Amino acid sequence: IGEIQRFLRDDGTVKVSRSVKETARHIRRARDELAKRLGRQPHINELAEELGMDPAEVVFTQDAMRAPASIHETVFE
Amino acid sequence: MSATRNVMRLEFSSRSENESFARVAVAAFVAQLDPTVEELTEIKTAVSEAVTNAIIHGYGDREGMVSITCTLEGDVVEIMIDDQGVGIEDIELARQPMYTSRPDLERSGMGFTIMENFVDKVEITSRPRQGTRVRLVKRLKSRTTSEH
Amino acid sequence: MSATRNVMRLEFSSRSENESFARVAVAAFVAQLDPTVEELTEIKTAVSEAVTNAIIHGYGDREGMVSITCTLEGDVVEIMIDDQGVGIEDIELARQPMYTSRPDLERSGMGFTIMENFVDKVEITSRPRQGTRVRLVKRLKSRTTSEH
Ligand SMILES: Nc1ncnc2c1ncn2[C@@H]1O[C@H](COP(=O)(O)OP(=O)(O)O)[C@@H](O)[C@H]1O
Ligand SMILES: Nc1ncnc2c1ncn2[C@@H]1O[C@H](COP(=O)(O)OP(=O)(O)O)[C@@H](O)[C@H]1O
Ligand SMILES: [Mg+2]
Ligand SMILES: [Mg+2]
Repeated sequence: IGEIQRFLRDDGTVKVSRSVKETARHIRRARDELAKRLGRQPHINELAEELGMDPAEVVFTQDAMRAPASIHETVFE
Repeated sequence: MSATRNVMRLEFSSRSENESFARVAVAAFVAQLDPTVEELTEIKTAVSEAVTNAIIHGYGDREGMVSITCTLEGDVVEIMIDDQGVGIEDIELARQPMYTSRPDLERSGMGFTIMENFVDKVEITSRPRQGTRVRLVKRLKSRTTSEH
Repeated sequence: MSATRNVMRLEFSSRSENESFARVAVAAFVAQLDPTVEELTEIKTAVSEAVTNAIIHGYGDREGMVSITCTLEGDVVEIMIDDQGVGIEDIELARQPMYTSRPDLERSGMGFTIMENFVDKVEITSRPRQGTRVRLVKRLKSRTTSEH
Protein backbone atom coordinates (compact mmCIF):
# COMPACT_ATOMS: atom_id res chain seq x y z
CA ILE A 1 0.00 0.00 0.00
CA GLY A 2 2.85 2.34 0.80
CA GLU A 3 3.92 1.72 -2.73
CA ILE A 4 0.58 2.88 -4.11
CA GLN A 5 0.60 5.98 -1.95
CA ARG A 6 4.11 6.85 -3.03
CA PHE A 7 3.07 6.35 -6.62
CA LEU A 8 0.08 8.62 -6.21
CA ARG A 9 2.02 11.29 -4.35
CA ASP A 10 5.00 11.32 -6.67
CA ASP A 11 3.68 13.39 -9.49
CA GLY A 12 0.81 15.85 -9.74
CA THR A 13 0.39 15.06 -13.41
CA VAL A 14 -0.28 11.33 -13.21
CA LYS A 15 -3.37 10.49 -15.23
CA VAL A 16 -6.17 8.70 -13.42
CA SER A 17 -6.23 5.98 -16.08
CA ARG A 18 -2.63 5.08 -15.30
CA SER A 19 -2.89 5.24 -11.54
CA VAL A 20 -6.10 3.20 -11.59
CA LYS A 21 -4.41 0.52 -13.66
CA GLU A 22 -1.57 0.28 -11.14
CA THR A 23 -3.82 0.24 -8.11
CA ALA A 24 -6.19 -2.27 -9.71
CA ARG A 25 -3.28 -4.71 -9.91
CA HIS A 26 -2.66 -4.34 -6.15
CA ILE A 27 -6.35 -4.88 -5.49
CA ARG A 28 -6.42 -8.09 -7.53
CA ARG A 29 -3.41 -9.42 -5.69
CA ALA A 30 -4.87 -8.52 -2.29
CA ARG A 31 -8.18 -10.15 -3.23
CA ASP A 32 -6.47 -13.40 -4.24
CA GLU A 33 -4.32 -13.50 -1.11
CA LEU A 34 -7.29 -12.76 1.12
CA ALA A 35 -9.42 -15.45 -0.54
CA LYS A 36 -6.63 -17.95 0.04
CA ARG A 37 -6.13 -16.94 3.66
CA LEU A 38 -9.85 -16.95 4.48
CA GLY A 39 -10.67 -20.02 2.42
CA ARG A 40 -13.67 -18.18 0.95
CA GLN A 41 -14.57 -15.15 -1.13
CA PRO A 42 -13.70 -11.95 0.76
CA HIS A 43 -16.32 -9.34 1.47
CA ILE A 44 -15.78 -5.88 0.03
CA ASN A 45 -15.18 -4.38 3.50
CA GLU A 46 -12.56 -7.01 4.29
CA LEU A 47 -10.77 -6.28 1.04
CA ALA A 48 -11.00 -2.52 1.59
CA GLU A 49 -9.62 -2.87 5.10
CA GLU A 50 -6.76 -5.01 3.85
CA LEU A 51 -5.90 -2.29 1.34
CA GLY A 52 -6.51 0.65 3.66
CA MET A 53 -8.99 2.03 1.15
CA ASP A 54 -12.61 3.14 1.22
CA PRO A 55 -14.86 0.30 -0.07
CA ALA A 56 -16.44 2.54 -2.71
CA GLU A 57 -12.96 3.53 -3.88
CA VAL A 58 -12.06 -0.14 -4.26
CA VAL A 59 -15.13 -0.57 -6.46
CA PHE A 60 -14.13 2.48 -8.50
CA THR A 61 -10.56 1.33 -8.97
CA GLN A 62 -11.51 -2.22 -9.93
CA ASP A 63 -13.78 -1.04 -12.66
CA ALA A 64 -13.89 2.65 -13.47
CA MET A 65 -11.60 2.76 -16.47
CA ARG A 66 -12.69 -0.49 -18.01
CA ALA A 67 -13.70 -0.25 -21.64
CA PRO A 68 -17.30 -1.21 -22.53
CA ALA A 69 -15.97 -3.88 -24.88
CA SER A 70 -14.72 -6.01 -22.01
CA ILE A 71 -18.11 -6.42 -20.32
CA HIS A 72 -18.28 -10.09 -21.17
CA GLU A 73 -14.77 -10.75 -19.92
CA THR A 74 -15.74 -9.84 -16.36
CA VAL A 75 -17.95 -12.91 -16.31
CA PHE A 76 -15.14 -15.33 -16.93
CA GLU A 77 -12.16 -13.65 -15.28
CA MET B 1 -26.31 0.33 7.97
CA SER B 2 -29.76 0.86 9.35
CA ALA B 3 -32.45 -1.61 8.31
CA THR B 4 -34.65 0.97 6.60
CA ARG B 5 -34.74 1.51 2.84
CA ASN B 6 -31.96 3.38 1.16
CA VAL B 7 -32.67 4.63 -2.35
CA MET B 8 -30.68 6.09 -5.19
CA ARG B 9 -31.63 7.09 -8.69
CA LEU B 10 -29.31 7.63 -11.58
CA GLU B 11 -29.97 9.05 -15.04
CA PHE B 12 -27.49 9.39 -17.88
CA SER B 13 -27.11 9.81 -21.64
CA SER B 14 -27.32 6.56 -23.61
CA ARG B 15 -23.68 6.42 -24.59
CA SER B 16 -21.43 3.44 -24.32
CA GLU B 17 -18.85 5.63 -22.50
CA ASN B 18 -21.33 5.74 -19.60
CA GLU B 19 -21.55 1.99 -19.10
CA SER B 20 -18.64 1.68 -16.73
CA PHE B 21 -19.76 4.74 -14.79
CA ALA B 22 -23.24 3.24 -14.33
CA ARG B 23 -21.81 -0.10 -13.23
CA VAL B 24 -19.45 1.56 -10.74
CA ALA B 25 -22.17 3.83 -9.34
CA VAL B 26 -24.50 0.92 -8.67
CA ALA B 27 -21.72 -1.22 -7.20
CA ALA B 28 -20.48 1.61 -4.97
CA PHE B 29 -24.03 2.03 -3.65
CA VAL B 30 -24.53 -1.70 -3.05
CA ALA B 31 -21.10 -1.92 -1.37
CA GLN B 32 -22.75 -0.44 1.75
CA LEU B 33 -24.33 -3.83 2.41
CA ASP B 34 -20.88 -5.42 2.44
CA PRO B 35 -21.44 -8.12 -0.20
CA THR B 36 -18.64 -10.43 -1.26
CA VAL B 37 -16.45 -9.24 -4.09
CA GLU B 38 -18.00 -12.03 -6.15
CA GLU B 39 -21.57 -10.89 -5.49
CA LEU B 40 -20.60 -7.37 -6.47
CA THR B 41 -19.15 -8.64 -9.74
CA GLU B 42 -22.38 -10.53 -10.42
CA ILE B 43 -24.44 -7.40 -9.82
CA LYS B 44 -22.15 -5.27 -11.96
CA THR B 45 -22.30 -7.77 -14.80
CA ALA B 46 -26.10 -7.99 -14.72
CA VAL B 47 -26.42 -4.20 -14.63
CA SER B 48 -23.95 -3.87 -17.51
CA GLU B 49 -25.99 -6.22 -19.66
CA ALA B 50 -29.21 -4.33 -19.01
CA VAL B 51 -27.58 -0.94 -19.58
CA THR B 52 -25.93 -2.11 -22.79
CA ASN B 53 -29.31 -3.34 -24.01
CA ALA B 54 -30.95 0.01 -23.24
CA ILE B 55 -28.22 1.83 -25.16
CA ILE B 56 -27.84 -0.50 -28.14
CA HIS B 57 -31.33 -1.93 -28.59
CA GLY B 58 -33.53 0.63 -26.85
CA TYR B 59 -32.03 3.74 -28.40
CA GLY B 60 -29.75 2.46 -31.17
CA ASP B 61 -28.42 5.43 -33.10
CA ARG B 62 -30.61 7.91 -31.22
CA GLU B 63 -29.49 9.39 -27.92
CA GLY B 64 -31.87 9.20 -24.98
CA MET B 65 -31.68 8.88 -21.22
CA VAL B 66 -31.22 5.65 -19.31
CA SER B 67 -32.27 5.59 -15.69
CA ILE B 68 -31.39 3.24 -12.87
CA THR B 69 -33.19 3.06 -9.56
CA CYS B 70 -31.56 1.06 -6.81
CA THR B 71 -33.09 0.21 -3.46
CA LEU B 72 -31.38 -1.47 -0.53
CA GLU B 73 -33.59 -2.99 2.12
CA GLY B 74 -32.19 -5.45 4.63
CA ASP B 75 -30.05 -7.82 2.56
CA VAL B 76 -32.07 -7.37 -0.63
CA VAL B 77 -30.91 -5.27 -3.57
CA GLU B 78 -33.47 -4.17 -6.17
CA ILE B 79 -32.29 -2.50 -9.37
CA MET B 80 -34.51 -1.15 -12.14
CA ILE B 81 -33.03 -0.13 -15.48
CA ASP B 82 -35.38 1.98 -17.62
CA ASP B 83 -35.26 3.36 -21.12
CA GLN B 84 -37.80 5.18 -23.30
CA GLY B 85 -36.58 3.45 -26.42
CA VAL B 86 -38.14 1.19 -29.04
CA GLY B 87 -39.40 -1.43 -26.59
CA ILE B 88 -39.60 -5.21 -27.05
CA GLU B 89 -42.34 -6.80 -29.20
CA ASP B 90 -41.99 -10.35 -27.92
CA ILE B 91 -40.50 -10.59 -24.43
CA GLU B 92 -40.58 -14.41 -24.33
CA LEU B 93 -38.53 -14.54 -27.50
CA ALA B 94 -36.10 -11.86 -26.27
CA ARG B 95 -35.40 -13.92 -23.12
CA GLN B 96 -34.41 -17.03 -25.10
CA PRO B 97 -30.72 -17.88 -24.76
CA MET B 98 -28.89 -17.02 -27.99
CA TYR B 99 -31.74 -14.92 -29.34
CA THR B 100 -30.62 -11.56 -30.65
CA SER B 101 -32.35 -9.14 -32.98
CA ARG B 102 -28.96 -7.70 -33.92
CA PRO B 103 -26.66 -10.49 -35.16
CA ASP B 104 -25.17 -7.76 -37.39
CA LEU B 105 -23.64 -6.15 -34.27
CA GLU B 106 -22.14 -9.48 -33.22
CA ARG B 107 -24.39 -9.63 -30.19
CA SER B 108 -24.36 -13.01 -28.50
CA GLY B 109 -28.01 -13.04 -27.46
CA MET B 110 -26.90 -14.05 -23.95
CA GLY B 111 -27.64 -10.82 -22.07
CA PHE B 112 -30.86 -11.91 -20.36
CA THR B 113 -29.43 -15.38 -19.70
CA ILE B 114 -26.44 -13.81 -17.94
CA MET B 115 -28.73 -11.61 -15.86
CA GLU B 116 -30.82 -14.63 -14.85
CA ASN B 117 -27.71 -16.47 -13.76
CA PHE B 118 -26.35 -13.64 -11.65
CA VAL B 119 -29.39 -12.33 -9.82
CA ASP B 120 -32.40 -14.03 -8.21
CA LYS B 121 -35.12 -12.40 -10.25
CA VAL B 122 -35.27 -10.74 -13.67
CA GLU B 123 -38.54 -9.05 -14.64
CA ILE B 124 -39.02 -7.38 -17.99
CA THR B 125 -41.79 -4.90 -18.72
CA SER B 126 -41.88 -3.32 -22.14
CA ARG B 127 -44.14 -1.57 -24.60
CA PRO B 128 -43.23 -1.14 -28.24
CA ARG B 129 -42.27 2.49 -28.94
CA GLN B 130 -42.61 3.37 -25.23
CA GLY B 131 -39.62 1.75 -23.65
CA THR B 132 -38.40 -1.06 -21.44
CA ARG B 133 -37.94 -1.67 -17.72
CA VAL B 134 -35.73 -4.47 -16.44
CA ARG B 135 -36.07 -5.20 -12.73
CA LEU B 136 -33.31 -7.16 -11.07
CA VAL B 137 -33.57 -8.49 -7.51
CA LYS B 138 -30.76 -10.13 -5.60
CA ARG B 139 -30.56 -11.27 -2.01
CA LEU B 140 -27.06 -11.12 -0.58
CA LYS B 141 -26.83 -14.59 0.88
CA SER B 142 -23.43 -14.22 2.35
CA ARG B 143 -24.17 -11.24 4.45
CA THR B 144 -24.61 -12.88 7.84
CA THR B 145 -21.33 -14.78 7.62
CA SER B 146 -19.33 -11.59 7.31
CA GLU B 147 -19.10 -10.69 11.00
CA HIS B 148 -16.43 -12.61 12.77
CA MET C 1 -14.97 10.81 -25.97
CA SER C 2 -16.93 12.93 -28.37
CA ALA C 3 -16.91 16.68 -27.81
CA THR C 4 -20.66 16.96 -27.25
CA ARG C 5 -22.28 17.24 -23.84
CA ASN C 6 -22.56 14.20 -21.66
CA VAL C 7 -24.95 14.43 -18.73
CA MET C 8 -25.75 12.43 -15.64
CA ARG C 9 -28.07 13.00 -12.74
CA LEU C 10 -27.93 11.27 -9.39
CA GLU C 11 -30.42 11.35 -6.53
CA PHE C 12 -30.05 9.68 -3.16
CA SER C 13 -31.29 9.68 0.43
CA SER C 14 -29.57 12.24 2.67
CA ARG C 15 -27.66 9.73 4.75
CA SER C 16 -24.02 9.97 5.62
CA GLU C 17 -23.58 6.35 4.41
CA ASN C 18 -24.23 7.67 0.90
CA GLU C 19 -21.39 10.20 0.87
CA SER C 20 -18.67 7.93 -0.38
CA PHE C 21 -20.97 6.41 -2.98
CA ALA C 22 -21.88 9.88 -4.30
CA ARG C 23 -18.25 10.96 -4.44
CA VAL C 24 -17.24 7.81 -6.31
CA ALA C 25 -20.18 8.04 -8.74
CA VAL C 26 -19.16 11.57 -9.73
CA ALA C 27 -15.52 10.45 -9.99
CA ALA C 28 -16.46 7.52 -12.24
CA PHE C 29 -18.37 9.86 -14.54
CA VAL C 30 -15.61 12.48 -14.69
CA ALA C 31 -12.96 9.76 -15.13
CA GLN C 32 -14.07 9.52 -18.78
CA LEU C 33 -12.16 12.72 -19.44
CA ASP C 34 -9.03 11.11 -17.97
CA PRO C 35 -8.07 13.92 -15.59
CA THR C 36 -4.98 13.73 -13.42
CA VAL C 37 -5.22 11.99 -10.06
CA GLU C 38 -4.86 15.41 -8.45
CA GLU C 39 -7.72 16.96 -10.42
CA LEU C 40 -10.00 14.04 -9.67
CA THR C 41 -9.15 14.24 -5.97
CA GLU C 42 -9.93 17.96 -5.99
CA ILE C 43 -13.30 17.33 -7.61
CA LYS C 44 -14.15 14.51 -5.21
CA THR C 45 -13.20 16.62 -2.21
CA ALA C 46 -15.30 19.58 -3.38
CA VAL C 47 -18.29 17.30 -4.06
CA SER C 48 -17.89 15.68 -0.64
CA GLU C 49 -18.01 19.04 1.09
CA ALA C 50 -21.15 20.09 -0.76
CA VAL C 51 -22.86 16.74 -0.20
CA THR C 52 -21.98 16.73 3.50
CA ASN C 53 -23.43 20.23 3.79
CA ALA C 54 -26.67 19.16 2.11
CA ILE C 55 -27.00 16.21 4.50
CA ILE C 56 -25.92 17.88 7.75
CA HIS C 57 -27.06 21.48 7.30
CA GLY C 58 -29.75 21.19 4.64
CA TYR C 59 -31.65 18.28 6.16
CA GLY C 60 -30.16 17.82 9.64
CA ASP C 61 -32.19 15.20 11.44
CA ARG C 62 -34.77 14.94 8.68
CA GLU C 63 -34.24 12.65 5.70
CA GLY C 64 -34.64 14.12 2.23
CA MET C 65 -33.15 13.64 -1.23
CA VAL C 66 -29.89 15.11 -2.42
CA SER C 67 -29.36 15.40 -6.15
CA ILE C 68 -26.22 15.85 -8.19
CA THR C 69 -26.21 16.87 -11.85
CA CYS C 70 -22.94 16.56 -13.69
CA THR C 71 -22.22 17.77 -17.21
CA LEU C 72 -19.09 17.15 -19.23
CA GLU C 73 -18.49 19.38 -22.21
CA GLY C 74 -15.08 19.51 -23.82
CA ASP C 75 -12.66 19.85 -20.90
CA VAL C 76 -15.15 21.53 -18.56
CA VAL C 77 -16.88 19.73 -15.71
CA GLU C 78 -19.98 21.29 -14.18
CA ILE C 79 -21.48 19.79 -11.03
CA MET C 80 -24.63 20.95 -9.26
CA ILE C 81 -25.50 19.69 -5.80
CA ASP C 82 -29.11 20.36 -4.78
CA ASP C 83 -31.12 19.88 -1.64
CA GLN C 84 -34.63 20.91 -0.61
CA GLY C 85 -33.56 21.57 2.95
CA VAL C 86 -33.59 24.58 5.26
CA GLY C 87 -31.64 26.88 2.92
CA ILE C 88 -29.09 29.56 3.81
CA GLU C 89 -30.17 32.95 5.22
CA ASP C 90 -26.95 34.82 4.58
CA ILE C 91 -24.85 33.38 1.76
CA GLU C 92 -22.02 35.93 2.16
CA LEU C 93 -21.64 34.93 5.80
CA ALA C 94 -21.82 31.20 5.00
CA ARG C 95 -18.95 31.56 2.53
CA GLN C 96 -16.62 33.16 5.11
CA PRO C 97 -13.68 30.94 6.04
CA MET C 98 -14.20 29.50 9.53
CA TYR C 99 -17.88 30.42 9.66
CA THR C 100 -20.08 27.59 10.79
CA SER C 101 -23.61 27.62 12.12
CA ARG C 102 -22.93 24.30 13.85
CA PRO C 103 -19.85 24.59 16.09
CA ASP C 104 -21.65 22.02 18.28
CA LEU C 105 -21.00 19.38 15.59
CA GLU C 106 -17.33 20.30 15.50
CA ARG C 107 -17.64 21.63 11.98
CA SER C 108 -14.61 23.59 10.84
CA GLY C 109 -16.45 26.13 8.73
CA MET C 110 -13.99 25.46 5.90
CA GLY C 111 -16.28 23.63 3.45
CA PHE C 112 -16.90 26.49 1.03
CA THR C 113 -13.28 27.61 1.30
CA ILE C 114 -12.12 24.13 0.33
CA MET C 115 -14.52 24.09 -2.63
CA GLU C 116 -13.24 27.48 -3.79
CA ASN C 117 -9.68 26.25 -3.64
CA PHE C 118 -10.31 23.05 -5.59
CA VAL C 119 -12.57 24.16 -8.43
CA ASP C 120 -12.63 27.26 -10.63
CA LYS C 121 -16.08 28.51 -9.75
CA VAL C 122 -18.42 28.03 -6.77
CA GLU C 123 -21.92 29.49 -7.07
CA ILE C 124 -24.44 29.24 -4.27
CA THR C 125 -28.14 29.79 -4.76
CA SER C 126 -30.41 29.31 -1.78
CA ARG C 127 -33.77 30.23 -0.34
CA PRO C 128 -34.64 29.79 3.32
CA ARG C 129 -36.98 26.79 3.75
CA GLN C 130 -36.73 25.94 0.01
CA GLY C 131 -33.27 24.54 -0.36
CA THR C 132 -29.79 25.14 -1.67
CA ARG C 133 -27.97 24.67 -4.95
CA VAL C 134 -24.18 24.67 -5.14
CA ARG C 135 -22.74 24.87 -8.64
CA LEU C 136 -19.12 23.85 -9.12
CA VAL C 137 -17.24 24.39 -12.39
CA LYS C 138 -13.77 23.11 -13.14
CA ARG C 139 -11.75 23.15 -16.33
CA LEU C 140 -9.41 20.17 -16.63
CA LYS C 141 -6.11 21.75 -17.54
CA SER C 142 -4.48 18.39 -17.94
CA ARG C 143 -6.70 17.25 -20.71
CA THR C 144 -4.64 18.42 -23.61
CA THR C 145 -1.31 17.20 -22.24
CA SER C 146 -0.17 13.91 -23.74
CA GLU C 147 0.07 10.51 -22.10
CA HIS C 148 3.39 9.59 -20.56
N1 LIG D 1 -33.85 -2.28 -23.57
C1 LIG D 1 -34.21 -2.94 -24.70
N2 LIG D 1 -34.92 -2.30 -25.66
C2 LIG D 1 -35.29 -2.96 -26.79
N3 LIG D 1 -34.99 -4.25 -27.04
C3 LIG D 1 -34.30 -4.95 -26.12
C4 LIG D 1 -33.86 -4.33 -24.91
N4 LIG D 1 -33.20 -5.25 -24.19
C5 LIG D 1 -33.23 -6.38 -24.91
N5 LIG D 1 -33.88 -6.22 -26.08
C6 LIG D 1 -34.12 -7.25 -27.11
O1 LIG D 1 -33.87 -8.52 -26.53
C7 LIG D 1 -32.89 -9.22 -27.31
C8 LIG D 1 -32.06 -10.12 -26.42
O2 LIG D 1 -31.25 -9.36 -25.52
P1 LIG D 1 -29.93 -10.00 -24.97
O3 LIG D 1 -30.28 -11.31 -24.34
O4 LIG D 1 -29.26 -9.01 -24.10
O5 LIG D 1 -29.05 -10.30 -26.26
P2 LIG D 1 -28.24 -9.29 -27.20
O6 LIG D 1 -28.13 -7.96 -26.50
O7 LIG D 1 -26.90 -9.94 -27.37
O8 LIG D 1 -29.01 -9.18 -28.48
C9 LIG D 1 -32.11 -8.13 -28.03
O9 LIG D 1 -31.49 -8.61 -29.20
C10 LIG D 1 -33.20 -7.11 -28.32
O10 LIG D 1 -33.95 -7.49 -29.46
N1 LIG E 1 -26.79 22.84 1.87
C1 LIG E 1 -26.86 23.70 2.89
N2 LIG E 1 -28.03 23.96 3.51
C2 LIG E 1 -28.11 24.82 4.54
N3 LIG E 1 -27.05 25.50 5.05
C3 LIG E 1 -25.85 25.29 4.48
C4 LIG E 1 -25.68 24.39 3.40
N4 LIG E 1 -24.39 24.39 3.04
C5 LIG E 1 -23.78 25.25 3.88
N5 LIG E 1 -24.64 25.80 4.76
C6 LIG E 1 -24.33 26.82 5.79
O1 LIG E 1 -23.05 27.37 5.50
C7 LIG E 1 -22.18 27.22 6.61
C8 LIG E 1 -20.74 27.06 6.14
O2 LIG E 1 -20.56 25.83 5.44
P1 LIG E 1 -19.12 25.19 5.38
O3 LIG E 1 -18.15 26.21 4.87
O4 LIG E 1 -19.19 23.91 4.63
O5 LIG E 1 -18.76 24.93 6.92
P2 LIG E 1 -19.29 23.80 7.91
O6 LIG E 1 -20.01 22.75 7.11
O7 LIG E 1 -18.06 23.27 8.57
O8 LIG E 1 -20.24 24.49 8.86
C9 LIG E 1 -22.73 26.04 7.37
O9 LIG E 1 -22.36 26.05 8.73
C10 LIG E 1 -24.24 26.24 7.18
O10 LIG E 1 -24.74 27.19 8.07
MG1 LIG F 1 -27.65 -7.70 -24.54
MG1 LIG G 1 -19.33 21.94 5.37
